[in-house]
Amino acid sequence: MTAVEEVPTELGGVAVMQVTLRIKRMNPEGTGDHAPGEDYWEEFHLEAHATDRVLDALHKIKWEQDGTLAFRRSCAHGVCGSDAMRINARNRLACKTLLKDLNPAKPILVEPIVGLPVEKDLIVDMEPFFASYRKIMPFLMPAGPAPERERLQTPAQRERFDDTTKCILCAACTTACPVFWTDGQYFGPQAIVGAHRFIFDSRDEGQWDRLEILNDTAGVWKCRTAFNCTEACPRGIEVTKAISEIKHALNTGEI
Amino acid sequence: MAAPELSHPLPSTRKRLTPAHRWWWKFQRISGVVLVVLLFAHLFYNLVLGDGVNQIDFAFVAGKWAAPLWKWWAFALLVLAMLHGMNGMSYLVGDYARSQRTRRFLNALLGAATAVIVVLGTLVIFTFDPCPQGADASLLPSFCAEVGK
Amino acid sequence: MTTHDYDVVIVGAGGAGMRAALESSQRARTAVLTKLYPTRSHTGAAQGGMAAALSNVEDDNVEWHVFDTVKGGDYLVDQDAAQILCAEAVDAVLDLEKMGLPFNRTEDGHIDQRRFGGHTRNHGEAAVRRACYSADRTGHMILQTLYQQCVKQDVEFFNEFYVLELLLSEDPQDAKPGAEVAVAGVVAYELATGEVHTFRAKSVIFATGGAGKIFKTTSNAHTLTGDGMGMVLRAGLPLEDMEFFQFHPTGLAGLGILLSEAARGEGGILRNSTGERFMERYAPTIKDLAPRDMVARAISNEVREGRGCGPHKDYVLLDLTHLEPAHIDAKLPDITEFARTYLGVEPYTEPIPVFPTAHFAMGGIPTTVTAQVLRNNTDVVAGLYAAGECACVSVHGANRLGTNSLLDINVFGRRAGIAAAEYAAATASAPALPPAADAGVAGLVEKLRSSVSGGGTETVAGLRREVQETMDRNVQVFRTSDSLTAAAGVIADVKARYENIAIHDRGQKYNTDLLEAVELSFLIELAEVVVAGALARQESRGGHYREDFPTRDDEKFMKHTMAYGSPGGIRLDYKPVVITKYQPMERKY
Amino acid sequence: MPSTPTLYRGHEGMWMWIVHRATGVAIFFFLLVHVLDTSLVRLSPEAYNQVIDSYKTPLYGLLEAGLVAAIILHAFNGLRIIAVDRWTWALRHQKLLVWVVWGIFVVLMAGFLPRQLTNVFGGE
Ligand SMILES: Cc1cc2nc3c(=O)[nH]c(=O)nc-3n(C[C@H](O)[C@H](O)[C@H](O)COP(=O)(O)OP(=O)(O)OC[C@H]3O[C@@H](n4cnc5c(N)ncnc54)[C@H](O)[C@@H]3O)c2cc1C
Ligand code: HEM
Ligand code: SF4
Ligand code: F3S
Ligand code: FES
Repeated sequence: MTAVEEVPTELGGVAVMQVTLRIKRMNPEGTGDHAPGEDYWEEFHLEAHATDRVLDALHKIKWEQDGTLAFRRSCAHGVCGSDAMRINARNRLACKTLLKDLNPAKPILVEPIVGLPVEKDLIVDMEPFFASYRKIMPFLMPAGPAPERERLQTPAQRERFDDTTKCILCAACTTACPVFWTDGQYFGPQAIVGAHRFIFDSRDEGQWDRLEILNDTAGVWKCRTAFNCTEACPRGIEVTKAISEIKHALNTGEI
Repeated sequence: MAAPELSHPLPSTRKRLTPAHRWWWKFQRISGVVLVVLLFAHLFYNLVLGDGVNQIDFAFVAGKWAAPLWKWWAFALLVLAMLHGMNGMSYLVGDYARSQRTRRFLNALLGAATAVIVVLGTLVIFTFDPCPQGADASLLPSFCAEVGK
Repeated sequence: MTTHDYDVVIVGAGGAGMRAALESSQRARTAVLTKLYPTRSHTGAAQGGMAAALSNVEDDNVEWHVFDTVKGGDYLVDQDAAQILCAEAVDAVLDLEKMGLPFNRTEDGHIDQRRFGGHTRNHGEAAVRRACYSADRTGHMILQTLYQQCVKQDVEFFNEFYVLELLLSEDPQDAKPGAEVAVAGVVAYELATGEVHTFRAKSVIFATGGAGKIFKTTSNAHTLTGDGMGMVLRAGLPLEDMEFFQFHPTGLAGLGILLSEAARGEGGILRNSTGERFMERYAPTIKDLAPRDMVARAISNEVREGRGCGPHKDYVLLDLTHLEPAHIDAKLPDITEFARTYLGVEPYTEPIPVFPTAHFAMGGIPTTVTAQVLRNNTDVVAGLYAAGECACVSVHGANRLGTNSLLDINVFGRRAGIAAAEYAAATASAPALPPAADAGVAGLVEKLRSSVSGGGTETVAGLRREVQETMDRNVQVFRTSDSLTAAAGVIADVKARYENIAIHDRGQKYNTDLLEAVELSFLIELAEVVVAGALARQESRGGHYREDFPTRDDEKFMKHTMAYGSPGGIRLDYKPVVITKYQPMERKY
Repeated sequence: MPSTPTLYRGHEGMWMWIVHRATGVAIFFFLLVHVLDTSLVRLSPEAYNQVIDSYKTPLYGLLEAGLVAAIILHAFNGLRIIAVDRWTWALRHQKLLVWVVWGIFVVLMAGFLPRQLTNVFGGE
């Protein structure tokens, strides 16, 4: 397949190249050629800069070739969590994946994240994902009456849960987890990350309520340390480590 | 620990953490470590020492189990491997069975199979007679000849 | 059509919307309508910090903060509002901490603070540590924390509902001064189904955020299309001070992605192609930490005068290489990762290419200090509130100080939530909806859908690009009568051609194609307002710099612009600035 | 017809999860059979030897080698999982440990396979 030829022209100092995106499509209302709900692959050819992100390429397609292509996005720089998708068979944010970091000699595969119901093209129903997040009671449960000024916390105590505060709820981790794919019963790594953020916060007193929930059938014990979550997390959160720390807390009673 | 202040009541979860999953998770790891020792010694003895696979026959087994160490070794291997395997398989059931009913059915089946195998195996190991009456002497371990006298 | 009935409807679930929801939902039946999942809102992109004179690390007080805000805003700030903003700042920060926000801490466990542009000790003596922060993701933490509290309080969200029209009891342009005009509700389009919903409400709060997408190079999200401001304008209400748009000095060159001022607060230095620390020439006292408008102009000027870097000499460098890598990792982890990901630059060892990027709308929907929306210089619309970036209280005047916006959304978001709920409690029922209340939106949507087969020739992307490019070229850091006239011409042309637009997707479900077309219509109208205000303001003040009128003219222009939509184009009026303590002085740093 | 998604291009951790699962199941089923056939020792030496002899074919010898391979992989990867759950160092270096597991596997198989194959194919 000769999807790409490096065109020798330079534009603003950046090489222009031909890329092919092969996108998994699904239109709930059907199109001329496809029944409602049927999914199919469609190829688009376009000209792009090496420094473009996959999101730029999707925009180019939507804006110049096929306006019906549906996907979510907002911030375009990896902080809002809208555009997790499976790109070349791995979960990533479209806005954080540069075309030059993918093999441009082959078509770039783009499909929705797996394990949540597909609504249209790359858009999935995020509700089950957020429902798991809400289940772990993701809010501070402080002890005692609020002090007049701030609750004190040392830099070391603050550092203890820093990693998991970075989560942007993009679902890249949960939908990369092979255990989550099996039956969707598993809360998934994100919910554990969400709980970890509070369990290890020195100001929080709701640890045992959350640990109880994570001790459930659908909780941490379902994790088989496959590490797909950690590898997929666009925020670089050590997800498996957070899960492991929860298991340890459950086993030893120490936080 | 003070009760959390909540604007609306949440399900109370103040009871003790249920230990089942946790216990099995730990068991899986502890049994794993022990199994490494038990299993590799077993394999080494049977497949590498002496004539390897070819040596295995009634006489070989009987000779081995004449020693109480190997008897207990086999027993520990049996129990730990079966429990470990059972729990491992029930992880798969939990992952792949779609409904609660199938899950319950398959787990029951697993439990039953494990029980049968463990009981059967235990009986065999401990009621086993290395020199059964009337058996062809050439098939028996050499020490039977002396016992018979 | 589905009709819903609520006491309070909040449009937008960013920082301002959710802060309002936390107050309102405790007091009244509240619905939050948002076109994005709450956690996708652009508040989450804010990096540097939130200002409050906590005095946790050094001496500070509310008065200094007020002074800096007023001076930073080039005296166009309403000083009564600034007083409230700074006085309530301390509680706003402490409230967030109590909700669980993980601020960085001092060694003794208090909320840590750092320096930020324009925030000074004792009326300009030296930079002061006033910004409360959480690494370089303060906005992320605020957005997450507020959302978490909304989960706790079971706030009712309508996610991916695009509000497209504001319903009032009567046309404010026909109402006499003093007569009552009240809010009736909003009409929303549900992304998932394409269904049009009418929400009847006693109070409505707009918290729809900024409009950075009128520019091409911007730190703003694709979704920041100024819908709230656009709807208000269409409803016959004014917009205030729209010509004041902040250009942040340090966007990643060519991309516009923001590198927080915190980078300079932590010691980063701007350099031109000769390696010179050029801010020493422009602001000898506080150098790189001068207010944004000055730094942005300084950078543009360096580039214009040929001291830019790179093959096209079109950017300057932000130098962090003298900082300890460990310090960078602790304080600026995200923005340095942006530099690595998007430009392939390693900030430990290489300076980062930067150029000003369109960042923040100082102007917006005019409100009182209780967040009530004004329909002219004196009358409010009963039951209608606005807060956050879409509103103009005005605490930012002609130029916002960094970290004052996260403060703004919390202080005035809270005020809006309380006021709206109290108003709803005191009101027997919302005004009756006009017959076929949803006809406007339904008609708009149908018209666009029929354009699929109707043979329109203009594309959304094409028109949008034209607007954005002309805004970048002509209405950016430096403006002249000529450049603004040119922009006005392009916008008028695009506006006419919009009538002939065609979209691709005629579907009902997840039709983002259609919504981009609607968003574009808001962008065009807002660009028109910005340019009209900028043309008329023949002076230079804060973020608005006219090369043909390079000085501030307090005589003629110490007043807020009030822009109204009208069939003949934008009609401009002016409103006095509230001055209490601080008489305008020359702004020097 | 919903088509299947692409095969996820996970990293070492995911592939080892699959290996661990597959080998675990294989060993489990072998164990069931193995206990049953060993139980024949209780019946009579003839019965046992007959069954064991029927196993002494090259095919079965290879299967047995496969079983040993599975046990080695499962056992050492099991130790890796235990280490990963237990020590942060191992968690952070889990990929390295995957290659250690394969290293051990190669070494042990190199020791065992010749012995097994000569026993199986070497004849009497
Ligand atoms: C990159 C960046 C960094 C910044 N850093 C700082 C900083 O360090 N300190 C500081 O003080 N300020 C900072 N700011 C400014 C500040 O973050 C914003 O001004 C502020 O967050 C705006 O909040 P908001 O609630 O008004 O709007 P947003 O957070 O933008 O929320 C807008 C909401 O409105 C909704 N909405 C919009 N249109 C519609 C519609 N038609 N129908 C329904 N819902 C709609 C959206 O869904 C969204 O929920 C920064 C801004 C940017 C862009
Ligand atoms: C030789 C030493 C062994 C070790 C060190 C070992 C270790 C482990 C460990 C740690 C797990 C848990 C994996 C997890 O939670 O992610 C596991 C799972 C499992 N083990 Fe073993 N095991 C050994 C032997 C066996 C044997 C003999 C059997 C078969 C009877 C077996 C069958 C299984 C099965 C089926 C699983 C479940 C796999 C899964 O959930 O993916 N194991 N093993
Ligand atoms: S943990 Fe990482 S991958 Fe998972 S939702 Fe949060 S940010 Fe996304
Ligand atoms: S991918 Fe899944 S199995 Fe555990 S380590 Fe991550 S949650
Ligand atoms: S668009 Fe916000 S994370 Fe990609």
